[in-house]
Amino acid sequence: MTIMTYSAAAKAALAEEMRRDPYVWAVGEDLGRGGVFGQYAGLVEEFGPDRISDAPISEAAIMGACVGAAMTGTRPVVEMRFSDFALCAVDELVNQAAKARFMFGGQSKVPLVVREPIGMWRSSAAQHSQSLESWYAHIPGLVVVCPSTPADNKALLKAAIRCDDPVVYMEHKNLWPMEGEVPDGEILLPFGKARQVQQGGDITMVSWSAQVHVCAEAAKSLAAEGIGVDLWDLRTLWPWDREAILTSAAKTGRAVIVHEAVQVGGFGAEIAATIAEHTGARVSRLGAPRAPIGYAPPVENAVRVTASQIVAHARTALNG
Amino acid sequence: MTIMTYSAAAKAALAEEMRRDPYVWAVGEDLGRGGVFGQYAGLVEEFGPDRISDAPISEAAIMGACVGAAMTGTRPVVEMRFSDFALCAVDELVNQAAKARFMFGGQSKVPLVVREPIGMWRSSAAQHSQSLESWYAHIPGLVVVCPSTPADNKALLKAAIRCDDPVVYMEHKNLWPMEGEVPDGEILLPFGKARQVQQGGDITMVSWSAQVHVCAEAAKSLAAEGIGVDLWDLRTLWPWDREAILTSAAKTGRAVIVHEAVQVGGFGAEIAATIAEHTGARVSRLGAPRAPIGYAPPVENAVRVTASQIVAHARTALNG
Amino acid sequence: MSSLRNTDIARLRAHHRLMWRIRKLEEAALRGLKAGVVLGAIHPSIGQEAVAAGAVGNLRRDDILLSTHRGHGHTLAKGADSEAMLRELFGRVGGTCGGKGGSMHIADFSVGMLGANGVVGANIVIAAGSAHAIKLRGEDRVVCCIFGDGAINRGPFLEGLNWAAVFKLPVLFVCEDNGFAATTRTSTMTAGGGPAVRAEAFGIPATLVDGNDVQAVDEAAARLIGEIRAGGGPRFLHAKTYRLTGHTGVDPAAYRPAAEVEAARMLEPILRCAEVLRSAGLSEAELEADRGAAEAEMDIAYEAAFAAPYPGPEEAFRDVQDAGSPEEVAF
Amino acid sequence: MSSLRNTDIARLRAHHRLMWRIRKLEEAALRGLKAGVVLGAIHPSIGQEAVAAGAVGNLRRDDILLSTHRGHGHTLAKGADSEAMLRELFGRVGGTCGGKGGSMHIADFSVGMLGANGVVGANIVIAAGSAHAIKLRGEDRVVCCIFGDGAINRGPFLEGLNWAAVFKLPVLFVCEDNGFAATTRTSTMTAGGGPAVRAEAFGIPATLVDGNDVQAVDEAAARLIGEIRAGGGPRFLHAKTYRLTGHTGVDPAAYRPAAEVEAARMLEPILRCAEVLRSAGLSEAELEADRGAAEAEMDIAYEAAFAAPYPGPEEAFRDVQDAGSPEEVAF
Ligand SMILES: Cc1ncc(C[n+]2csc(CCOP(=O)(O)OP(=O)(O)O)c2C)c(N)n1
Ligand SMILES: Cc1ncc(C[n+]2csc(CCOP(=O)(O)OP(=O)(O)O)c2C)c(N)n1
Ligand SMILES: [Mg+2]
Ligand SMILES: [Mg+2]
Repeated sequence: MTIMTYSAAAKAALAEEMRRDPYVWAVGEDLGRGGVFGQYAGLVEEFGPDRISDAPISEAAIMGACVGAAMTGTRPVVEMRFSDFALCAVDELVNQAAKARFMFGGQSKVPLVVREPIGMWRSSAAQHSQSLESWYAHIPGLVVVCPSTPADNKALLKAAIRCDDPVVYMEHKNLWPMEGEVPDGEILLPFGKARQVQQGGDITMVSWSAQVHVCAEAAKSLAAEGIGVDLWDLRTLWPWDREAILTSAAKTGRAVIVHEAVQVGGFGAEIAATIAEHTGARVSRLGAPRAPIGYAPPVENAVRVTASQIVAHARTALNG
Repeated sequence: MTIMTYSAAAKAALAEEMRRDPYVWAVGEDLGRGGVFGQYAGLVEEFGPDRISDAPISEAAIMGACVGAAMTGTRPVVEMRFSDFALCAVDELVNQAAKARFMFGGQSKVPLVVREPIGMWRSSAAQHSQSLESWYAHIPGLVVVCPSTPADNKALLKAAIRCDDPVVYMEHKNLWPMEGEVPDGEILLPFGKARQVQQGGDITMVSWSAQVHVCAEAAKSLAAEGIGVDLWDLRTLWPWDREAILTSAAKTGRAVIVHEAVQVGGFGAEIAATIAEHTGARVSRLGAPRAPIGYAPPVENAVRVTASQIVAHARTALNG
Repeated sequence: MSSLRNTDIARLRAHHRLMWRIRKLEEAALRGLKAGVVLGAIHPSIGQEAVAAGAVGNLRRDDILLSTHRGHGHTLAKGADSEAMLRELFGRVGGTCGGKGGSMHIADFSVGMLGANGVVGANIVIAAGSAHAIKLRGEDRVVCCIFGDGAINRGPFLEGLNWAAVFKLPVLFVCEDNGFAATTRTSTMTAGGGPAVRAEAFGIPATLVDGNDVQAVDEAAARLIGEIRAGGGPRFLHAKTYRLTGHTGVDPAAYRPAAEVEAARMLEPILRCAEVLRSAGLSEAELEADRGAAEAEMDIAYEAAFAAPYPGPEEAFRDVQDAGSPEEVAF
Repeated sequence: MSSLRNTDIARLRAHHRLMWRIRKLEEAALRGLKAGVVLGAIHPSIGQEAVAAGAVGNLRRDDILLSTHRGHGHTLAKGADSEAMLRELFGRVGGTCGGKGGSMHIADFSVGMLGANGVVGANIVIAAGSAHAIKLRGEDRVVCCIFGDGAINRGPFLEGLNWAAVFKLPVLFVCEDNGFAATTRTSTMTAGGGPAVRAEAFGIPATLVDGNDVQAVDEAAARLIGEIRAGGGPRFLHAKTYRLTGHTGVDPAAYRPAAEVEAARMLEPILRCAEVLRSAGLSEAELEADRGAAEAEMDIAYEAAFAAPYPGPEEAFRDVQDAGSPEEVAF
């Protein structure tokens, strides 16, 4: 066990995979100076500028070139800086990377990891704060990963780099400095296995990414009131751990899905609908209102799902 | 009443609005020769090439320029040809058009209609067949319209052109030749009001776009078995008619949502989740499997939701 | 012209044969379209065969090609099997993509053909990346990326060319300029000096060539590919040609005067190539043999493709992805 | 230089004042950032003020401006109120965007400033469209679009410039070239001859100017805007400058040698403008008065902005959209 930040854990994962496989490389703007959040700091010294490569401000080319590079015997890690900027490269990801293997009849795979940091980060406003993970979960061919802890960020990023599918890998910007224990040695996590954050018999709570920690805080308060929360960190949105979540929901009879993204059309809808289709459990969701994210703190905070909201929501769900 | 095709109805709507307001104009590739589906045929003769404007193959510029034009006193109608190509202009739509009004504190609206034909159209394969309406329903600031009949295509397109919001207007490619009665005179439909296609007491069925007609066919078969379907055409996905759908679901106690798009993360999830949250009705969905769309007919058909599947699904839902 | 060396004649004869094979493949495809056997849209390259033959003919088998929606000729020139191609257009088992891609996604990775593309210009950045991988792997392969004159107005043209030049990648960009983007005369929607001027502005040496003169294309491509393989970085070839058919198999192309098309027909590449061969001493019978062999090949391929079965519905779920495959969870 | 006419001197003096106001506004913003009063990221344009003063100063109030993430100077030059701008940076009521946008989305439509932008290059196509509307409406207004040297590697640069040239739109594109894109020296990631060469390749006449010489920028912009307003179509101005601070308010800019920054400091635009004014006869007191007035203005604006309240949470739901507004249905 080593104590590491979420950022350092990702860096360790990338470095280990780059040492293991000479065809793993990373490319994005400013990577040579460590990347915009420092998550690549020092790597160019070890691997050189060809494998920790700078890029022009050309998101479409960064993504598109990596599609070609992935089809030609390398395993690129694409850095998009903010997930918002990945909207400049959607054709390349959705029409090309996601579909190539299928439409070419299996002649090629596209082993690509697209790092797209998501989430609100104090006063970053409407174009630097979005969480669009549900978009990519809707796209056949893509894998979607949303790690919530340093340990997971290491094990999931390693798994993503070894995966032969295009993986949309969404780190949360607020988690970069978060510290946690990371197991030593080579650990890879399988996709589609949720983490049970805590056990509880009264209500199932499902979340991912930074919001998991807000849920854990809420679960603590609820425990003080005698309400046992079965809290799950989904870890990966596609594939997602239906078995664990449906089993838990069937057991508790109540499920609430919590996410930072806009609630309307968020991935919470998929989980809630699936639970409702397959169990008798009552479902509900807590996500952001359908509004862009504002700059001033009170405006930004108004779209944040807080621990006290989760607590109140869970109480209502149990009494309703 | 006049009998018109879905395509002609849209053309009539655009022509009427262009006659009414000199600042309404349309732009897209090949519009001067009628557009790729002929839906603009003849308009350049009446309005001239400045108002029925050709464009270079520059989806980002078509969309982005229209954002600027909409903020500068005109009302552009953007033609994207296939909704798949709109993926080349996502930043312009999602980061710019959808957010401008909010992030500039209400200083400007962005009255823009983005026509994005959707859906499978025999053997158009993975990059010309997608239905991504749920993406745009997830984005604050956008309105999403999916007309299913000639009459609606006229009345909704007129309403979209007069709306001050950016409207993603998704016509279905298979519906272009569909004929139907279109009321004479100036009819505009409000957004957020579903159409009750037929009344029935046993099961609520919700759909939109071309799939409405498949549902209607299924409802006929079900009627023959004595099963009454309360069938709703949502018409607009954002805003959507929660009141009508929740009331119907509460009444029948069973709701099935049917759409052509991929089921995982489709807008059916939002409706199913909302029904489950707010009523005691049992919910289920019928959408496409999470796979790209193939070229060969058996491969393409495998992801199509058919009337007989709907019938079987409704039967199970009622017995389950 | 009559002073052609024997090696040149043999090379030109091979071009002649290849161009006829492309022509006959597409005529077969158009026949299939009329008969309802070809599904979906097809974009014929009839009249443009010299670009495929001249440029792609200079690639090694392990070199890489990326093409457009109008990619039949390029694909055949790279070495794909004609029957497998027609099977693909007919959506059948044994198609290059198992019938799942069709004309707009035709690809044959076994001969280095990494795909046509349904999105104009999308192949340009992918090609740059394929070349990037070749450079990272330290190989001496070359990538050839063909796109139309309409594609130069999309952002990826800038981003892909700049990328290739910045990283000095082994890629030949070929602008197959047929004067039209669908129904639009490209010149009306393109500002400035055109493809080559833009390429030079992005730091890539550009060559203009008569794209209906297969010898000229061949010579230019040979030189440029040689420079690229020698480590010279990207090169650009602007080949002017003309599409003799409509944009798609069903487009009557009423947006251009018949006289213009007639004039272009006089300049089409197979005629011109035959003229040179004739003056170098080839007989009418020899020239006709090339045509006839191509026709016979495609007739046989057509029948075989037509007889092949459609893939089954289970193919809808195959080759989507490893993790969370729809073969395990489709909904 | 000492042969300046009186009108020139008055004009130059106005530039001097405006540049000091920009400088002092940004120094106030940086102070606010240190104090935790400015929220989010800010991108100072210290050292680049001559581009704002020289180019934007030539616009009429009803002309339109679009800017970038580094847009404080441009916005102030277009006529926005300094206090309203600081309120925006502090996220307060009375900010130009009601505190909802912040530095990266600063905008003041009342003076024709249609927005900074958080997405590099996105303003280029929007500007083309704004000019398109002006043309359709038959007005004689002009659009000015400012972007950085990093933005010329994004697709919208090609698409927006081609669009403006094809439709002959009234737009001045200004590339404010400070040599860097964030921590990256732009020259390392840009192939070819640079912004002006690319613009010319897209058919837009381009002018290169010393962007730290406010007179030169002014003269060039005046001429180009005149040509545009006369119906000449788009023009391009490449202004070379240098950013004296880090990329953002917290970037130490360790990626460049101190000597380079020191050398650049000797060439910064306010010093140079003062030098010319001095040699034209202005006294130190007059020059100091400009600085002092700017400082006083911004100090007062800072205090007023600091005293202003935050918007309430209800603002999160306002001005999103008419149909399906979150004020009615938020979830
Ligand atoms: C991004 C995108 N926009 C529009 C289309 C529709 N489209 C298909 S082919 C074509 C014309 C392309 O012209 P050009 O690049 O010159 O190639 P050509 O067809 O002449 O070979 C268009 C507009 C598309 N496939 N992709
Ligand atoms: C599409 C996009 N990619 C990346 C970024 C992150 N980013 C913000 S500013 C910047 C550098 C821009 O350089 P330049 O255009 O030269 O403007 P400057 O900052 O020098 O004024 C980058 C990469 C962004 N905002 N948008
Ligand atoms: Mg063309
Ligand atoms: Mg710069």
